[in-house]
Amino acid sequence: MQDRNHLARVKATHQVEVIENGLIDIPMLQILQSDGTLHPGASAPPLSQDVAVKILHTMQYIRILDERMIAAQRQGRISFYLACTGEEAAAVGSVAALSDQDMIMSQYREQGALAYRGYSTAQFMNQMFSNQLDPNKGRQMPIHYGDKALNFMTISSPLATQIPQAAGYAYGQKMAGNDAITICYFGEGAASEGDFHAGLNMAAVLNCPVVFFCRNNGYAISTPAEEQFAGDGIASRGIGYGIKTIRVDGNDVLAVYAATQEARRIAVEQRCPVLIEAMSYRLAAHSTSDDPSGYRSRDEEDKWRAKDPVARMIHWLDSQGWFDESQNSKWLEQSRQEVLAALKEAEKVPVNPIEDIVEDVYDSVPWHLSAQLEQLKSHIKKYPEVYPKTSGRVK
Amino acid sequence: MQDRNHLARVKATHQVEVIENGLIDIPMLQILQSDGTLHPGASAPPLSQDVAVKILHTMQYIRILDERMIAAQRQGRISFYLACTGEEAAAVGSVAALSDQDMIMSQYREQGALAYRGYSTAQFMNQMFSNQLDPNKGRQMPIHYGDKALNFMTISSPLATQIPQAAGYAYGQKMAGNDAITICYFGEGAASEGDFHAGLNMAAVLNCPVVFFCRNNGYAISTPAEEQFAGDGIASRGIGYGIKTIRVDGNDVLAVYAATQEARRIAVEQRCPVLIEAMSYRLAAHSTSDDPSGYRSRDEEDKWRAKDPVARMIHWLDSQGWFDESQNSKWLEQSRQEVLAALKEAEKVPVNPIEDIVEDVYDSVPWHLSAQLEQLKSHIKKYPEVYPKTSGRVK
Amino acid sequence: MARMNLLQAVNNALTIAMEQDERVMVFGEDVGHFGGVFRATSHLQEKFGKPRCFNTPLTEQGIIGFANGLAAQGAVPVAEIQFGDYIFPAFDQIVNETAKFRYRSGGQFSCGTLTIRTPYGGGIAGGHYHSQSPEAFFAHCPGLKIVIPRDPYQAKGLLLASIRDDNPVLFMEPKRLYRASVADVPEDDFELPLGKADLVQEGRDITLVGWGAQVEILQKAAQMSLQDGISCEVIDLRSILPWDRLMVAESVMKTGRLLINHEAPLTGGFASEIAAAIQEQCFLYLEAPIARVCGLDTPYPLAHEKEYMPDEYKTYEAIKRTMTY
Amino acid sequence: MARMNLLQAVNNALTIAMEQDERVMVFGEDVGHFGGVFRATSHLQEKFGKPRCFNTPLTEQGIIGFANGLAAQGAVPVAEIQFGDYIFPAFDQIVNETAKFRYRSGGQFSCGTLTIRTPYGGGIAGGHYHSQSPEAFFAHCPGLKIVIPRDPYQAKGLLLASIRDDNPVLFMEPKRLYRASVADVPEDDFELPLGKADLVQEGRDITLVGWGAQVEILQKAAQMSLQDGISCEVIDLRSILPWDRLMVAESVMKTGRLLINHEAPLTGGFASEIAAAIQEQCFLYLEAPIARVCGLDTPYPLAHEKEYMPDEYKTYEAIKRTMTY
Ligand SMILES: Cc1ncc(C[n+]2csc(CCOP(=O)(O)OP(=O)(O)O)c2C)c(N)n1
Ligand SMILES: Cc1ncc(C[n+]2csc(CCOP(=O)(O)OP(=O)(O)O)c2C)c(N)n1
Ligand SMILES: [Mg+2]
Ligand SMILES: [Mg+2]
Repeated sequence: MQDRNHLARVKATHQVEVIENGLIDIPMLQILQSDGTLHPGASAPPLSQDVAVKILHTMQYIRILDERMIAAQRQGRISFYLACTGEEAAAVGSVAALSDQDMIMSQYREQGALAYRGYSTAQFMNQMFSNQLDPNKGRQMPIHYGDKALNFMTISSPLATQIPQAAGYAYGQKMAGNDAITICYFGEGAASEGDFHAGLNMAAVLNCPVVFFCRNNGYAISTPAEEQFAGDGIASRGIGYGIKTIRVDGNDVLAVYAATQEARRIAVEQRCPVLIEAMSYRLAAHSTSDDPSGYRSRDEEDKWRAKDPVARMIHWLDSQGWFDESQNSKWLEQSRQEVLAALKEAEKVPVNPIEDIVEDVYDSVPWHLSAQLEQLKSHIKKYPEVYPKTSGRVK
Repeated sequence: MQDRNHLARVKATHQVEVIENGLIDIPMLQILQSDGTLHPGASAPPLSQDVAVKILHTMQYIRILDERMIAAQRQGRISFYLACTGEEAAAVGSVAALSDQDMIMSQYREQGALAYRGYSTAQFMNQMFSNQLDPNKGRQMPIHYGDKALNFMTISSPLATQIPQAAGYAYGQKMAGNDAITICYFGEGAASEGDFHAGLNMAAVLNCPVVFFCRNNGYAISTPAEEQFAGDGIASRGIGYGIKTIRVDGNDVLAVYAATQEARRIAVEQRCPVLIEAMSYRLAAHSTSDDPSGYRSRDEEDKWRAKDPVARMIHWLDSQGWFDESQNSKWLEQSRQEVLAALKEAEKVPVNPIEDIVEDVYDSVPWHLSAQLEQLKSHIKKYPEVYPKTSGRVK
Repeated sequence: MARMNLLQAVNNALTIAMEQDERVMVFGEDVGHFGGVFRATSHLQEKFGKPRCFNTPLTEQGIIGFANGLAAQGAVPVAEIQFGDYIFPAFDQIVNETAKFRYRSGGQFSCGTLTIRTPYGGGIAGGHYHSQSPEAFFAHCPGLKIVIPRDPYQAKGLLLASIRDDNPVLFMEPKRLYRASVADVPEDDFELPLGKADLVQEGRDITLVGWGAQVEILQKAAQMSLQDGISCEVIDLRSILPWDRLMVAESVMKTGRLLINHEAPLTGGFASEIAAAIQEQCFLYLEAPIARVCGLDTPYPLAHEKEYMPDEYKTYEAIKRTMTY
Repeated sequence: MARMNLLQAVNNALTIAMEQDERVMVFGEDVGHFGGVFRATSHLQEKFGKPRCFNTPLTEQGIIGFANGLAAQGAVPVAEIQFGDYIFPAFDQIVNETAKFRYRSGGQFSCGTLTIRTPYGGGIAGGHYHSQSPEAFFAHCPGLKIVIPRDPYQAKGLLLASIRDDNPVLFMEPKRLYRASVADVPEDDFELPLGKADLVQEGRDITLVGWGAQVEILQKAAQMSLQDGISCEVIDLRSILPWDRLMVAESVMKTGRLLINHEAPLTGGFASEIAAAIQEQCFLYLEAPIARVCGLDTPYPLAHEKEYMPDEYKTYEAIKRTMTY
């Protein structure tokens, strides 16, 4: 057995030194200025026109989807929705820097990542209407998307549970010998959970190729960041775990792209985790169940509205000669129509037949669940008017 | 409502900066050299002869207790024991710097702190023999001490649970308006638990006057520190939480004393947590159930044996003219006799009568537990030979 | 008397508790300035100051760990877990710590002053992470009390009793009744007893036992049964741990039949404990098997929520089956 | 055939599983080089390399979270929780994640390949943090399987089946039998079925049901009863979830009497589910109330461990009470 020395790297001092601010500054990467020009000294990451336009379109699409679905919720057509307004750059810019083989494990405010991967409007709608076309079979509340074909893990409500899972998933990818990594999104609020600590520490010790992507948007529902932690954001914790860390302006899609590209490169080449903290602001209400006017000022929101990531990207595309105002307007209008049409379509699709209620609890339906289903079916047959969603199809 | 800005202190950069080693060095405080002289530039904390001798005696006493109880376990007289050999300075030096009103919440390897507070040999023995004189009523395995009169919280086996509890306890002390604080001990292994993260973060945000004292002794049972975390020990995490942090040589009792004194001062005056990481080595086996020869070398152990904190302290006392070899030998012999005598005494004391089995589940015994007790008593009466510990006293 | 919904009753009880005992502190995710996502803690921070009513970081294990320490120190914590579905990260702190604190220390230290409030239950289109009824997970843990009110009056009286009881109490609030259930509630301080069930409705033929929002379901089913000439006795258990076996047993000795209803899945739900205990105690009185009308043994579904729920129709059918056994 | 104790049988099963499927990975606290605190994973790191058998940091919620992700990826994780008493920090990952992964994703993703091994139970002077029997906490959670072997032969066959079953399995090992129970075990690969109980001993008068280390207690009590002319049928449930109701019901229809024994506290223990289900299914066959011989409703005590345990004497007395009801 080789001798170990856990003090090998520790230096000595002979006065009581209280380390109050033991970090070197963790600066925030910014590339784009609000007017679409680059910061002095900054250079844009290598982006083709196609990719750049796809990024913009995805951000714009999500904003349309968010607006439309909030309205649909107000009209009582869906039960719940959760928008990412103001934060579109974080999810879209990051996923654009990944390979399609990379697994996405998200919190819930990353619909941009899913849209970028190719999730169709119809798919979004089927999930939100819990209808029988949803591959998740309508089992979860709206916005809990999941699509194996797109390597997008089904979302789970309990916060931060996906963080140690992402470490494990990435370990599995490494063992399987492919170059894919996992990206794991979460909020600065979720980073207070014990699972965050477990996940980051395990990923560091077990050398898991995972990019932890924290969206620090200043709030966890009503709780402001200053009541969530006392340190220098989430980035400072990465250092404590011995994880390479990048802080980025989450409203600057070029910066997010560049940071994620570098993080992915490191994760793949060095087989290790990387932490990204994207600084942004949740311009939206937490969800359709929330009203932020109870805990923050209009003024504060307006300051952030001025940092709109979509407008910033438009300015840049324009400066590249890649933006056509009228074409874009047409595209926006098309997208609105598409969303509206898909919504109406999905609304009409029924939920799964009742047999589905006992499926997927186990790999096959065990005898006791078959018995429960049979009892339920004969009950529904007796009271068809009480269970209108399924009674018409009970055999 | 006042505007908030969670980016107020963030600086910008325009190149992707991956922070790999974002910490300023967290140096380790050392005051005493192995030969008992002070490090150049170091000064000893203000210690009276009485306190200095009490510290030495407590460290020596614990070593005697540990030796004796390991032997007792081998002889089958107690079921389990856990020694702190090599780490005596950490618990004793730290508790000596506290007020008796301060609450101690420990992991399990801090018997030195308890002894320093005045826990008697008889009390140690009563706990370890689970007899009816143990104020914890013999309900837990040996070494799970607890004594309200000495402000020493009863130890709990599940690791790290005491960490958020210490934050809460300290918050209560602050609200009660007294100047007492809480000290919370734990190992570097326990610091991987989610409760560690929760406890430190909450203490930082809610300004709890608690000293978190991590004993980094290189191992968690067989798991070496390098398989426990990848960062710069536990101290580096304190920085991430915005907690003032001190690293100290855990085998240097003067350094531990000085560090804790300063930590306590800060906690009381600034109403905030402080983290101390004491670097040491678990010279003992993890417990009497463990055999370290399966996972580390003799050689490695020997290197650490040379850093014995007790010998170091003796050298220093000697240099102060406060150490009398022959008196000390006499004292050691006395202590050995005392331990031996108390052991024999405690062994003879019976366990609590059977009525005790249903006490303290609730504030008073509910009807269903009374009924279960009655049934149990009549059963014991029927089979007195099967339950020899209690049957003689069943009425 | 004032008209209050269940949320207002909870808020009113918290206000009174904080007024009367300055050691009472209320905390959890978003409970501070905002008053909680359901607004159960509205205005408490305003009235009693931030040190006594505050937001915590987002960590349930931390909230309960912190609360355990605070209780052991002598304060009176009322900790909120935002949804019952999110109580599981705190399971270790509750089951291994809260519940065993007093026992392991021989009564030297305890978490007796702790109350944990959490909304639970389905019927709000919440799917399996906003609908669970986790009472049975805790009912297997000696040292805890578990209390569930069925309406605003019960909520106020039971919550005040829970906060003042010298044992840790898990207080579960039926969230689908938060605004739906409105009743006259005394404005003054009052307590209702823990560990005692409440006889909601007398009857001769069968005893129906439930708690929380399901009591209403039992009452509806009892009403339906009346038309068949079946007279149901309805008992609200109120306390799941310790539970009032005496009242249930006495009722069953009278009626000879028992039905238990809960939203949680059948297997290992608390109905099983009631059935097991009552079949033992009332063996010679039972004229039919004890019936359990519960959730299916699946995660709580979204699209099929209505089908999943142990509603009045399923209950009514089970009553008839039991009567004609 | 080889003589093996229960630990060796577990080690042997793990070795075979790792040999046959390179996706199998074994990890947990101290399971690597050291081979686990009980040495159940001895030599696995040596044989299969560190990437496939490794120590984790000390975090149960992390171990299971990591394992869930690894399983979803397609690997076959066998995660160890060092003591059953320390599984509660992972409760959320198990109950909200492992168990619901497949359901919530409509079968797109699952943790089906996961096996969680953990030693459980008392009788080793471990007090309340090294003696708990937490099976009932998990038995209320659809989506999990729970398996408990009673001897080395069962341990090997059931563990191999658990690892290969496409559902998450909580595999609980009776630690007081680890070295105490020695038996002939086939050296080859073999599996025993999950979800099926095992008829240990036929009898006419009363059915005794238990699992794990308590099966031996039932056999001793059956032996004692023989002298009174009472013929006991002994069933080892083996799988707690889903459980073999059919075999138990058939036996009770024959004997007319049922006794269930477990170490965990009475209230809300799994015996309550068995009693509730069987009184329903076998109502007209029962000649006496179903008896439960279980731990007391207290934390697991140390000094009074012997008194606490549902031993053969208590079981024997309950058999007689049931026979003479
Ligand atoms: C374990 C758990 N606790 C509480 C909640 C309720 N909840 C849902 S979102 C949320 C705030 C999350 O904030 P953050 O992580 O910052 O993400 P953001 O909403 O800002 O994107 C809370 C408390 C939950 N879903 N899971
Ligand atoms: C929650 C929990 N998990 C596992 C254990 C088993 N266990 C007891 S001590 C120990 C190692 C602790 O190491 P460390 O915290 O470094 O303290 P040290 O023993 O080195 O003083 C382990 C894994 C436990 N007691 N509690
Ligand atoms: Mg946030
Ligand atoms: Mg250690």
